[in-house]
Amino acid sequence: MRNVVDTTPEGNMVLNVGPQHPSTHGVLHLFITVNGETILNLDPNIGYIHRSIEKMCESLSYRQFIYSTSRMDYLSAHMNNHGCALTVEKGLQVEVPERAEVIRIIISELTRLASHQLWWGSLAMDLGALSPFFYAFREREMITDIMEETCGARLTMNYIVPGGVMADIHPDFQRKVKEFIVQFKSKIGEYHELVTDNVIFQNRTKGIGILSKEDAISYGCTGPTARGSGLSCDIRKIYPYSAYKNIQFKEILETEGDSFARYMVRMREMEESVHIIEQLIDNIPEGEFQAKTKAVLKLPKGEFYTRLETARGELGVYIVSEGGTTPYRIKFRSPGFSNLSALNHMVKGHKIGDLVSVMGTLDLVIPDIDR
Amino acid sequence: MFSIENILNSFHEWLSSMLNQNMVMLLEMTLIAFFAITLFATLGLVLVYLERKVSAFIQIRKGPNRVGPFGIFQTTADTLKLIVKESFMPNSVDKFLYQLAPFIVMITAMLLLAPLPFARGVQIWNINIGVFYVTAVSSLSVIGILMAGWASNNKYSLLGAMRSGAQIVSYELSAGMAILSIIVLTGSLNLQDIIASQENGWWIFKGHIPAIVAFVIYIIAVTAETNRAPFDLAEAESELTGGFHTEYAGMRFALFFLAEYINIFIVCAIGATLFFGGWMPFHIGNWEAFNHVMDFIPSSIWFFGKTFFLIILIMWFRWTFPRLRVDQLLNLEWKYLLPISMLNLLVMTLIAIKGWHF
Amino acid sequence: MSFLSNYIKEVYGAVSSLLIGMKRTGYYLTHNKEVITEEYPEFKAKMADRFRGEVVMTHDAQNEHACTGCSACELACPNGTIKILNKFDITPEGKKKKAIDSFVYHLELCTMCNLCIVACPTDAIKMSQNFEHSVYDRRLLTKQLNFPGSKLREGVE
Amino acid sequence: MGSGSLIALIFAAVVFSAGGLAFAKFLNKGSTNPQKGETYECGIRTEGSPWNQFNVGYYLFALIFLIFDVELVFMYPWAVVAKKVGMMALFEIIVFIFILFMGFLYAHKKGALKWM
Amino acid sequence: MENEPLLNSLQTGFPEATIAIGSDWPEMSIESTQLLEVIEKLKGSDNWDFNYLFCETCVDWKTHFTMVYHLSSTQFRHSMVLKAKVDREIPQIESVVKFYKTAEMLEREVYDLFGIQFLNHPDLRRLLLTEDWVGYPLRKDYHDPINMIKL
Amino acid sequence: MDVKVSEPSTPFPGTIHETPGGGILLSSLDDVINWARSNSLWPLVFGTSCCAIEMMSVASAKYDFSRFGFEVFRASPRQADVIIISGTIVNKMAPVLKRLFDQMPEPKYVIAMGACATSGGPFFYNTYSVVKGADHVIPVDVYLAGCPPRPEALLHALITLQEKIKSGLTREQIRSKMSEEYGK
Repeated sequence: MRNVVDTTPEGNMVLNVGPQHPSTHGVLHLFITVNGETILNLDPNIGYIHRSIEKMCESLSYRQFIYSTSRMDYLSAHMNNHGCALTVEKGLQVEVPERAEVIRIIISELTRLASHQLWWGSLAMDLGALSPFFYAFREREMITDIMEETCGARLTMNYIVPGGVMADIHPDFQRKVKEFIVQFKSKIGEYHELVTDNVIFQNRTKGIGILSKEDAISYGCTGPTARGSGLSCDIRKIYPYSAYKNIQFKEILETEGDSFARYMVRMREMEESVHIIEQLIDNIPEGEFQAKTKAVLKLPKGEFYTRLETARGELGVYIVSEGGTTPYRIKFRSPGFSNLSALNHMVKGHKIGDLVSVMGTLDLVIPDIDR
Repeated sequence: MFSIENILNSFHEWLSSMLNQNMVMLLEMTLIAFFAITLFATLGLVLVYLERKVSAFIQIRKGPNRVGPFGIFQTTADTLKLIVKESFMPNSVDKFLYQLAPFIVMITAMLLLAPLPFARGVQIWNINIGVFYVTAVSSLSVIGILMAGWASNNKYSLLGAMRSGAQIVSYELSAGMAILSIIVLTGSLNLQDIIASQENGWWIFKGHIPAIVAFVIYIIAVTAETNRAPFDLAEAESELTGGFHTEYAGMRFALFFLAEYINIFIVCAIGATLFFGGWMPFHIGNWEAFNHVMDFIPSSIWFFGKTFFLIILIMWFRWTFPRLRVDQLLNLEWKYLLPISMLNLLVMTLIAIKGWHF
Repeated sequence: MSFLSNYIKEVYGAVSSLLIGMKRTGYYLTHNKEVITEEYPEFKAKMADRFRGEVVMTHDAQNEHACTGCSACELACPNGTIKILNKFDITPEGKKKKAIDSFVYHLELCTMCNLCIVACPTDAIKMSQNFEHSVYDRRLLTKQLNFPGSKLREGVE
Repeated sequence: MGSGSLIALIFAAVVFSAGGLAFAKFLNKGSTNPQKGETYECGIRTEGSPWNQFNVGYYLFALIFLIFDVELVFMYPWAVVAKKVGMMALFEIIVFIFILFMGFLYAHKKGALKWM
Repeated sequence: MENEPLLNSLQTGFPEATIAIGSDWPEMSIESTQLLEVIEKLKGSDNWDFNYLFCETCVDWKTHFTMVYHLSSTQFRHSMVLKAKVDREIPQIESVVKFYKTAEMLEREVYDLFGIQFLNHPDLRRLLLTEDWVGYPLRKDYHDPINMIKL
Repeated sequence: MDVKVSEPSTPFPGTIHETPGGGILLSSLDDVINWARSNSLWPLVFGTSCCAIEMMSVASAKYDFSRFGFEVFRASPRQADVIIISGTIVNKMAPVLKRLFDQMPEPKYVIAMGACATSGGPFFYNTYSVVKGADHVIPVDVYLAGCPPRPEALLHALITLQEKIKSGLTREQIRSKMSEEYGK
């Protein structure tokens, strides 16, 4: 069952980390072979939350399957829905109203912020600093409030329908988002004071879990993980979709490839997201929020693939249609899956404590990996 | 003036006048045991509650406030629950050592109470090598932890115990050096003498910068010795799930938990005694009037006040800093704390001999 | 000597970074006004209008609802949360008329995706803001949404 | 109280712990099942025993500690009299610590303080 | 490279393969036996430099399987789809692990869910399902009356 | 027009312990023990999917379940009292969950949080790997619907569990009592 490691037996032992372990953030199971504290080999064992979403979607209609994908990467539920909607719209060749596009992007960026804040809090918690978690959730709660008001739910928003969004934004939306931005900007310095500049944190992350650019490409890493290694792979920038074409923003790149670089990418990405929201929040175009679509959607025969950037990296939605009301085959290329495959490479030779920091900066969401 | 010392003395004389010496001895021993148990239980409850409240305020939340007014019975409920929870022992453990370990840890913590001067003249055993006794006995607790980790037959426990072993013994050194620098100043190992020498000011103020450096090193070292964050590698929840007490449940776990908090109290009490004058009120040189006003505050309040100040300081560390990695932890000791404390000791000796301190 | 100055610089940097962090948490420790806790059982925050807690069927004062039993919601639901059991009423004119017997709603399956509400042609069902669904027995989560004895409102087709 | 108090304290600790454990035993009914007695390892059956040879890294620190701790014990009597002896004490301890420090540097150079 | 020039250059590079523009990118269909040489050429060539395998999956067409490789280049930012037909009776195809390390996990997943044997894969085991799982669930003919409740 | 919303038909679970019924004598010691147990529920760190995030939200400052003394998350089941099953349980995970539950010392409680843990939720139909409700694996004390439930809803579930512990009734007693009410 386990990847057998060729090691001398003396002093080596096999340690199960997970499925129930505080730092795996879910039900990831890692077989690690350790000698003392040094990790000799790591073998991820996933599937503890494999919910057969791909099989299930084959029997759901194009309107319905979008909602089950929120449960995949629940921290970027909105982006998952967005990806599915984009694919369906591509097949149907529906023009999405501009207003819906902008709303989608604002919500996406808010989701990204919420996801990164949760990541920041839980990374600090994994490394032993418990208070940042609470400060992160203070700001995150503001976002979930906004979500709740406009989308109707806090986490799995189900706000997107093929052709637009389910409802228009709440009248309070813009005011609340601006309030959030003010609050966030006043607190981001605190984040750096507490964690980024902390000497212990820097020692725990600098030079740990180095992933070179070549390896990042070969392992198919995406998102902040790959951008920390200097691989430019922000889908928003290089293959712009939705309204990202018209928005000014920077792609965040760091070149060190260690845990600290990945950390910094995410921290700076948060500020960039705020920048995007600031551009859009006062310029939401008037108009419809939803395009007219038929009651029963039928995609033409063919194959449709959408790439988009979630909080974790590149999500691919691959739909094979046979012309019916349900997809023939659907495949989600999840960002966490490929990032996880690089984990063994990254932690080999490090300590058990480093495993936590590397896993924390990979920002794995296990249901996203298992689907 | 109200003084516990007088009450205790008159009580002792009253007993001696009524009973023979052996009986007095026996009775007093029972009373001490009773006192120690009460102190233990109370301190455990208060410290855990304090920790939860401190963490709550740092983390912008309210903390326990449902069970009793302001939640003060929260820890009572926890303790009761732990007592009535199944004290379960896994099959695969080394049964003897597994059961012995919590006792060792408890006995160590209890023994450390002996030389603590709780107030003017209140001390269980006025041992003339008090400081030495504390450093010697406190290193015994590592045996309990190693025993627990080994006996549990669990890899996480073993790793936790090994880490804690390497950590506690290492930090013993710099803690010892920091203590030595005060001993150089006082020239006595007796805790009462050390307190008496701070009659006209506490060492942390009188001893210039070396005393402050020694204090900082002492606080860092004892934080590590008591396995507190940021040095809680022996437990390290996010790495080792529970560390050395992973396999302990119910009452046995509660004993470890309790001993940990008592140890914090003891090291803070020693720290307060060495650097802040123990029960000695805040005196400034020869400002007679001021010193006299300060004397009106009972000495036990001074002692507990200072101790709790240090405890809150240590809790403040815990809720602020990330955890160190095991090799960084040892680096910190061997590359930074130990050389610095050696140098500090030399400077302190120079100050002491030249009489530059106040 | 550069080793020594580096060493001192390192120690100084480390200590100052730690002190900055402690200053921040110390601020929170001493400033009670930063506490943001809402005490739930006493303080119940007002739910947003769009918040989706559970599906309910609106009934008016005459115990009438607007559900025609068209099964649009049942079809729209991704995971079979809604089951509509129809019966045939005999109208006073002697005609058979379709009406709902029971509108069974499996709250334990429901994901609050709002698709049924969107699909409903007569706005018979809506999302309520109630979220306190804890029970001791799973069976209690299966609900019948139409009230006993309720009828279809006049004029709803 | 003299050293007899130590006996009282040990007694107190034992009574406290044993009493608590006995009370716990008396009060609750345990349950047994085949998996309960097994080692906990994140919910997966453990492989192999931890009771085998262990990395020497940990012990190395214990050894170095031993050396230093013995030296530290020598310093206690010195510290008590340092003030009385005067500058000679300082000179002696500088020599002492210098030798100690050389030993420390040697250990450091040899990599004994490097975590493996 | 844009899709059109990429299509043309691919056509000149692989005259025997069927290449067409799909919904997004050029799609090239090959036989499973050709896979390794085609990928070697695609990855090694300075013109194309398809060094980034961002999706690898399989589609069950009931009569045969199709392995679908989505390739792109981090240098030129162009993408393409490579499809290899796999026989249903003897589902075997060469592994591409030696070109793309990410394929190791992706191929394990495909093996797990479709039952395709990857030749020369370093470590072909079940990934998502338990070792004793019977059948390959994403195949169209998969039946599991116990676990699957049909709506 | 006065539109009336159908009230949730669930009685508040706190009402069911009016009469312990059937010869259960609550001595004062039992009362004290139940009080202690109900006020000191230490959850196991166990989160499988989306609901785990809401569980983290409950721990966060805004909802703060430390007010009830629940904040002591234990990573080891040996020290935990309650498992909050926050997320889907799949066939591969089920033995692990069972094992964790088995390894907890008595008394132990289980809260099934969210649709997946209660019944399989969105993954009830057409999936080959999902356990249709965690109570197929281990006994569940409190079920909580929602996908995912709000943090307040989890607090409500925990309060509900407290009520249950305070009443001193076992899972079976409650169930039989429920069945009586349900049958009416």
